[in-house]
Amino acid sequence: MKEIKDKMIAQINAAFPEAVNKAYDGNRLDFTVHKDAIPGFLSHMKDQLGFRHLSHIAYVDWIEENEFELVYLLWSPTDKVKLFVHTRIDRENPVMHNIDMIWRQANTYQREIKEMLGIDFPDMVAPDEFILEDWDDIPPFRRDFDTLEYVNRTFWHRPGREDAQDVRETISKRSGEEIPDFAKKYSR
Amino acid sequence: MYNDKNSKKIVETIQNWARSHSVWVLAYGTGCGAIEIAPTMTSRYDAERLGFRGAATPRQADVMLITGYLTVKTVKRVVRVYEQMQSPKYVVGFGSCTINGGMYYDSYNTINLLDRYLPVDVYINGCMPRPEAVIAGLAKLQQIIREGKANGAEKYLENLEWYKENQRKIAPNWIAKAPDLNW
Amino acid sequence: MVGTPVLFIAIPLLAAFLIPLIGMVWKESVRIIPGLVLAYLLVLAINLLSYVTVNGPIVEVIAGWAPPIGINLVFNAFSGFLVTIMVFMGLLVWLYSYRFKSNVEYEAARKYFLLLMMLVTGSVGIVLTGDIFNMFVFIEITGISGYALTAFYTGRDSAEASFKYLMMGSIASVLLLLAIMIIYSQLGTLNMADVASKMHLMDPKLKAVSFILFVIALGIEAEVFPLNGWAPDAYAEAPGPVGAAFAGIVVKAAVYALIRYTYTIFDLSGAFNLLIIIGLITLVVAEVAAIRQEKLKRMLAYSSIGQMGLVLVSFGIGTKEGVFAALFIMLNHAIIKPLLFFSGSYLVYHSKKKMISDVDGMGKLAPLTSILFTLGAFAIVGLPPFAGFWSKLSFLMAAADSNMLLIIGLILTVSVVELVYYMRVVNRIFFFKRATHLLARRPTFNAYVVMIVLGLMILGIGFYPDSVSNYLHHAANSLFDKSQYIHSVLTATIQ
Amino acid sequence: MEYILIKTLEAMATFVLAFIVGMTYGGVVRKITGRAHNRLGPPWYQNFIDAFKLLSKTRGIHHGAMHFLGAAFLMVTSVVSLMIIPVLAPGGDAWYNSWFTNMNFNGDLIFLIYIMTFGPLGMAMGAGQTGNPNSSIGVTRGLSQMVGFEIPWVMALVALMITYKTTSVVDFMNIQRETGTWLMFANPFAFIAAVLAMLGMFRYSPFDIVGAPTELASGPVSENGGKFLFTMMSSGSVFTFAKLVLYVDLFMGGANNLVMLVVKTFLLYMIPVLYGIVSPRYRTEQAVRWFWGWPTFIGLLAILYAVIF
Amino acid sequence: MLTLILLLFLGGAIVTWLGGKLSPVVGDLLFLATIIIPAGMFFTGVPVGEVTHLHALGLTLTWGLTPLSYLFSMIVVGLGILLAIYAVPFMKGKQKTGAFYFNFTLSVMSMLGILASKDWVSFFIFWEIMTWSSYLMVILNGKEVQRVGIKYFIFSAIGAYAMLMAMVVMNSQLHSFLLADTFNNFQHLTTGNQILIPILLLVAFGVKSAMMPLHVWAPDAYSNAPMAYTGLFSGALSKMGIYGMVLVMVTMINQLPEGTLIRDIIAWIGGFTAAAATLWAITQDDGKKLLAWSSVGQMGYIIVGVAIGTPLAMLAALFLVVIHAMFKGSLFMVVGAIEKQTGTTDFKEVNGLIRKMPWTFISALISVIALAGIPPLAGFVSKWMLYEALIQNNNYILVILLFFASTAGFLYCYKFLHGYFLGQEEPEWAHVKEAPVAMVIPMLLLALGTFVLGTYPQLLFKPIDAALQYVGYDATGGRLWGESLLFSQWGDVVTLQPILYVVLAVFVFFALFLWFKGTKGTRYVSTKDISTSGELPKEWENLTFKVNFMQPFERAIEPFLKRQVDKYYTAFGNGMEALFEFTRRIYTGNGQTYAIYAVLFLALLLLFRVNLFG
Repeated sequence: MKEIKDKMIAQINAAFPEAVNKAYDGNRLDFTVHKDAIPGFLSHMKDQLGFRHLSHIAYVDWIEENEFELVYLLWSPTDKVKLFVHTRIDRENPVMHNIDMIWRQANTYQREIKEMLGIDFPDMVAPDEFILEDWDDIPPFRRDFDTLEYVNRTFWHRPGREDAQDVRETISKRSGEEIPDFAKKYSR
Repeated sequence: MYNDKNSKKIVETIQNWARSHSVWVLAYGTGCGAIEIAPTMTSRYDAERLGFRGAATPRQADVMLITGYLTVKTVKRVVRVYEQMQSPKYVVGFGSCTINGGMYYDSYNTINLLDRYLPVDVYINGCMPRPEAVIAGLAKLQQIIREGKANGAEKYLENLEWYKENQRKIAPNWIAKAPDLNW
Repeated sequence: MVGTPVLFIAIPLLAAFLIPLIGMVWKESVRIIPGLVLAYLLVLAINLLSYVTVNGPIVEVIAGWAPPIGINLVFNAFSGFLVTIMVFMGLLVWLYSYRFKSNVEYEAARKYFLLLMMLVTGSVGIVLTGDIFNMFVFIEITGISGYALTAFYTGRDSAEASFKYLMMGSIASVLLLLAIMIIYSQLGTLNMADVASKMHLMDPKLKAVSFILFVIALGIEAEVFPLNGWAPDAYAEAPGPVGAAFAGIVVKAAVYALIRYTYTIFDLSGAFNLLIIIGLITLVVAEVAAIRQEKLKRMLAYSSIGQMGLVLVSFGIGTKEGVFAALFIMLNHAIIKPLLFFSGSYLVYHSKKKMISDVDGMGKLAPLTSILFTLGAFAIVGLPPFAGFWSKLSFLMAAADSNMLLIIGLILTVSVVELVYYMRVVNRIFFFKRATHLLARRPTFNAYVVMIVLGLMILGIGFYPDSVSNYLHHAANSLFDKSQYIHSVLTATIQ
Repeated sequence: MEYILIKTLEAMATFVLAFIVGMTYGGVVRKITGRAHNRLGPPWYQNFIDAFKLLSKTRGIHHGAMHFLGAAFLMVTSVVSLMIIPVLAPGGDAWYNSWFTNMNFNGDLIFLIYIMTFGPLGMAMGAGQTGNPNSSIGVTRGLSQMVGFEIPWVMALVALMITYKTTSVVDFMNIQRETGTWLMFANPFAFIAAVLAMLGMFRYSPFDIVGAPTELASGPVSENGGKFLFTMMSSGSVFTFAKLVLYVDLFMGGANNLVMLVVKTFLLYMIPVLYGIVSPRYRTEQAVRWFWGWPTFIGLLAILYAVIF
Repeated sequence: MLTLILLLFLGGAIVTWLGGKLSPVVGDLLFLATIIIPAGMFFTGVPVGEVTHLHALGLTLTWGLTPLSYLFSMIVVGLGILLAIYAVPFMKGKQKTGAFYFNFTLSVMSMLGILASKDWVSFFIFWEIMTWSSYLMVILNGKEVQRVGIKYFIFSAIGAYAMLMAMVVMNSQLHSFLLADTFNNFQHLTTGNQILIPILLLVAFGVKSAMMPLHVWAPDAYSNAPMAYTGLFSGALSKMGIYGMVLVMVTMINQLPEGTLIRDIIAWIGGFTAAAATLWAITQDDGKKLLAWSSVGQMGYIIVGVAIGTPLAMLAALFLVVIHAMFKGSLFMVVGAIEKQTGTTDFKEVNGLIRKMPWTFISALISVIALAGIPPLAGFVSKWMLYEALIQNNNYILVILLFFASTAGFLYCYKFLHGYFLGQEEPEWAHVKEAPVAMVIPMLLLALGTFVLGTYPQLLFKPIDAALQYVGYDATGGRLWGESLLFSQWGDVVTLQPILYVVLAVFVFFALFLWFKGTKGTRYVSTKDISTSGELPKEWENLTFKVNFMQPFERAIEPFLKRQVDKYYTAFGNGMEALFEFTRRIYTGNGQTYAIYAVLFLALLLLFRVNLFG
């Protein structure tokens, strides 16, 4: 496994010198790529290195760094190696390259990301609404979205549930953890 | 004689009796509670002996079972199906999610109070209610039908504006786009 | 009587010589004189024909020597009928081509009309003459003017076609001379009636050989398979009216000669079978070849050959009904085929290659021409109520009377093929989108007149076949009355 | 006039009888199915309650005129078939016998075969106008299956016709009465073929491809509720009874009184019902081909038997 | 009088054509006048039995009506008038109106001519006029001209030439072209010809009536012709084949010792035609094609009836001839109206027209019920008689085949109605309006005709009986049919009137019950409001079930569908073309080769001189 991984890292570094590798154990490879290089990088991975399968596109809201992160999870059925491709997107201008022509299933993930995080994928097939119908607030998976406030505003509570507490304070008290300030501000 | 109050009342009584003993269920599997319907209807608990029977489409059904939490996306479908059913029609809410939101009370996309959107005749508490509880709830429904108190459909019609407003609150565009189902 | 048969040869020949002379003085006369001549001949022919149907054949002795020594012309119901058709066709061809090359050059027109007159002269001579060698001469006249007309468009293709025609024609001449030699050496006479009366004296072997030579020599002119290789090229390369003239005039004459030899002169028992066999092969091969053609005129040419095959089969039946049917087919062919040639050449007028596909969508651009072409196509495949049907019916009746069921079946099968290729063209004319940007050429007034006259004749014969059947019956009878032919010729005196 | 009036009344009596018996059979079948599933099952009169409940629905919808006419067409088939088939044998001894032998127009079999398809086609029109794709799919499946089972069914009938030189049900019943032999014994192959065809005719499993609740949402009736469903339900009951009576008349000598009628029809009805309880569902083409297999072969045997003997 | 009528048609055709050039309205009016005036004269002025003689080419053409041809001419003229009325609005705004009117008129004329012909020559002449005028109709729209048109013409020509051959052979032996003479003196023919001639004639008539191996032209030709003509094409023109077949069957085959065998073969061919065409109709996705195949199938029933030839079978067949003309004419008009109003006839494109074109739907519904043979409409009468006749004539397996065809016929009946009228009402077709009155009334009239004849078939049985008596059957009135009664020799009886009354009573009762029970609570909802598990279909989503409509059934009959007669013909045609191409290469274009041919031919003739000339 080690040899395969080394060989692959060498190949990837040769093809994409700017891609940053991060070492992991097991069958995991990890690269960070600039967002503009993503389509070329992924199609290279698919066509040349045998990562034929896109498992998922994970997404993270790094609100502190004012960035979104997308992680493309690739799988090579022949070499049994998984490849994590990280990329960062500016939070103020969330536009990402569309890759649904490389993997058709990417379309589903991108629609979800578009709805939940508000990242736009130009030229995507069927950019319709997906899970959230008639959503007119900010995308709900952004960390600056206040769920409880939204619920209070939109739905009703049955009388008798006012005692619902924020459990994090209890937990933090019990385990002695500090709650960061930004977390208090943005998210519960 | 036909318009006579007493004879009307007699007819009404017989009709309610028939309605209560022939309840066709539209088991709309909105949430996890749908798993409890299978044992309820089949050999173990056998709701058919009480006159309950599955109906394939809303046109034929009398009662709609809301089996668990409703997301905003689902509630639109539920309302549409409810409006396609033919009066007299009843709604049974399963589990705490339909009562007060249950464990999803603070989720941004599940509703908390079902009766703001649809008239609910019987609630069955529990998370999830066991088939015994379901049978008990259905028996209660039979009872109120027999007593003529299961008038959810009329309530819905009378307070249509209120219901519609609540529905529009969570799905502003959809209600506007829907064809003329509302009556 | 308003004239004598000799006028049929003398007047056009004279006109042919006079055309260049008068043309020096008055250029338009080149176009007018042939018309006048042919019109006169037509009137004459009709008069004589109605005379002979009543009074029996006219035998004209020429140059003062009585038969069997001298040359004689025989105008009986059979030959007279053919002469009438041919002259009529000549007149139509003239009318159609009256404006031929009118605004281009005078020289070409002069040549054209001169050669046309020669062609008519030769063909009419073949039919009228009562002398074998004289017939040879007329065949040569026809042939030479035919070669020249084929090569009229002085291009490579025309020259090639003309050369093929010339080559085959030469073979025909050689064989014909050979046959004449054999007959003369055996019987010492070349008068047809005389030869016919003395035929039993001839050595059977030589008789057969000379007949075969005649068949092949005349078969080349009559476009019999496999001697007709020249014909499609000549039809395709010659000017439009010339193709019509070949189909309507020359071939008729050659077939007449073949029939005259078969029926009157030789008394060979197998001759009829031979006619049927070569007729059938010609018919089948020609129709089959026609269906695969891509050029319109070639297709029409092969169709023409096929019709001649049918005529030969019909003559080969050997009964009066058969001859009647054959004559009827010839008559119809003489009417319909020129119509097809005329209208067809207008349909592909502007096209370089004259392909069938060039007629696509012509029905909208040139409706009248297209309808006339369609009329001709319907008629020639024998769809009622048009002219072709009656000839086909009478042929089939004749064949059935002789119990030739297989031949009927074969011919009807071939008719299906014929129908297919004509219908393909008709479909293209009316129901296809115009693929090229070529415009339709509007026919000249004369051409319209000719085509409409032909179309009306098709309809007329179709709706009222009795209008011609009387002449046909007389003609058929006269062909069968061999003894009367011999008697009338041999007893003819100088008038 | 009086005659017609009496006839009409008798016809109504027949209809009521058919309705009651058919509905009861429906309930009993549900009960039997429930017992076979190791359940209690609904009471035997459950179908009556269901029908009455459907009738007392206060609101309903329709998709157009054909929606009404479709249900009416369906009822025409049931009622006219019932009118044509003699419910009780003409020679019976019970006092009410004359009520149920009426209006049979000699019960011509070819006429029956055709009038029996009238309703399904009309119903199909109604189903089509609802615009529900499930309805149309169900209809095409039903028609396909009809083409399937019609072959052995007609073969069985033709076998009977050529033996006894008649196409009239009444004649068949008379023949059976005179000879004393039921036709199911006289031509067993015909009976077997007819019974196999009957499996498809009653649309129990494995031939319940029309309704197919799990995939087609009850098929043609999916847009019908209330009075429409009531009409279809009662029509189905009457039609079931009519078909059973036809089988009894043809193969089991008819019935002389109501008790015999009920016994015979019930026994016959149990064949498709019991077979259906233990069967899964065929796909349409499997069903059609099944009918063109052994049942058709047995039908051929029946015809051969009829021709030879 | 007949001559005058035919001449009026002919002249009218030309005048209409020319008049249409002046102005469309003049053309329309002239067309109507051309059809209606001679048709009226035909009904009023031509008694059965009147004979006209004409002479041509030494042959006597004899024209006159017989009771049999009077029956068929009723179809021609009746359908002709109705279709003419229908055609005027149908052709409005279309191209080639003049050609349409011309060929339509000529078709009607030629069919009347065929029926009026008492001798083979005029029979053949009119037959061919009918062929080419219908051919020009088939290719009128310019679609698939070479494939469909040529196919039609080849088959027509094969049929026509078979007839031509038969008639000249008969003439050569019997010295008469008169139909009556050839039939009466049939025994005087030689034995070989006694077999040959009926077979040739059966081929000729089989082509026109689309008998099984000769049917391949029919579906394409029917569906390719303008719909205003196809009704005539399928309803009347193909019946000319049946007319001829009746004559041949009754007069010639009956006199043959092998007649029974030939009859059985033809009956089986008819049965296969019915079954196979029905199965093919089921697979079609275009209404025109579906009806075309259905027509072929119905002709199969008729052929079976004619071939069986018992009085009952003949009654059934001739009844079906008339009925088929009525309901199929109406159905083709329906398709034409839909094509006119929507621009397409594809089931997969158009749907939900029932509320937009209610009258069209009603006529389609009635006609389809008649087509399916369901009582109390007229289709049932013929079906009943046909089955009774078959069973009583010991054709047991054949009757099963026909039952199968008839039952499978329900599938395409439903497919037709569902395809156009039922299903989702799409906004795409919201603009569609009911067809013009002049188009609706003819189709409604025809449909109602089937309704009336279903209960009062004696209206039609009387002329049929006269026709049958003319060709030599005993009178059947009272024996096989009565006032609203059908009998068979076994004593089976169907009384039609009580059935109608019961059906109507039950139907009206329950329709009213459904209508008045809870009227206030019942409201109309659009077809968009269906139980779709709560999902609201998008605007562009069409929920109608149209694609692979009969797929389960098609899967069941898959082995059959793999075999197409058409394929074999195409292979044969391609082989012939290759052979022709090979033959054509004899003409090499090289002068030397031609010279060699001449020399070789000379050598050959000299070689076989002795064989030729002895």
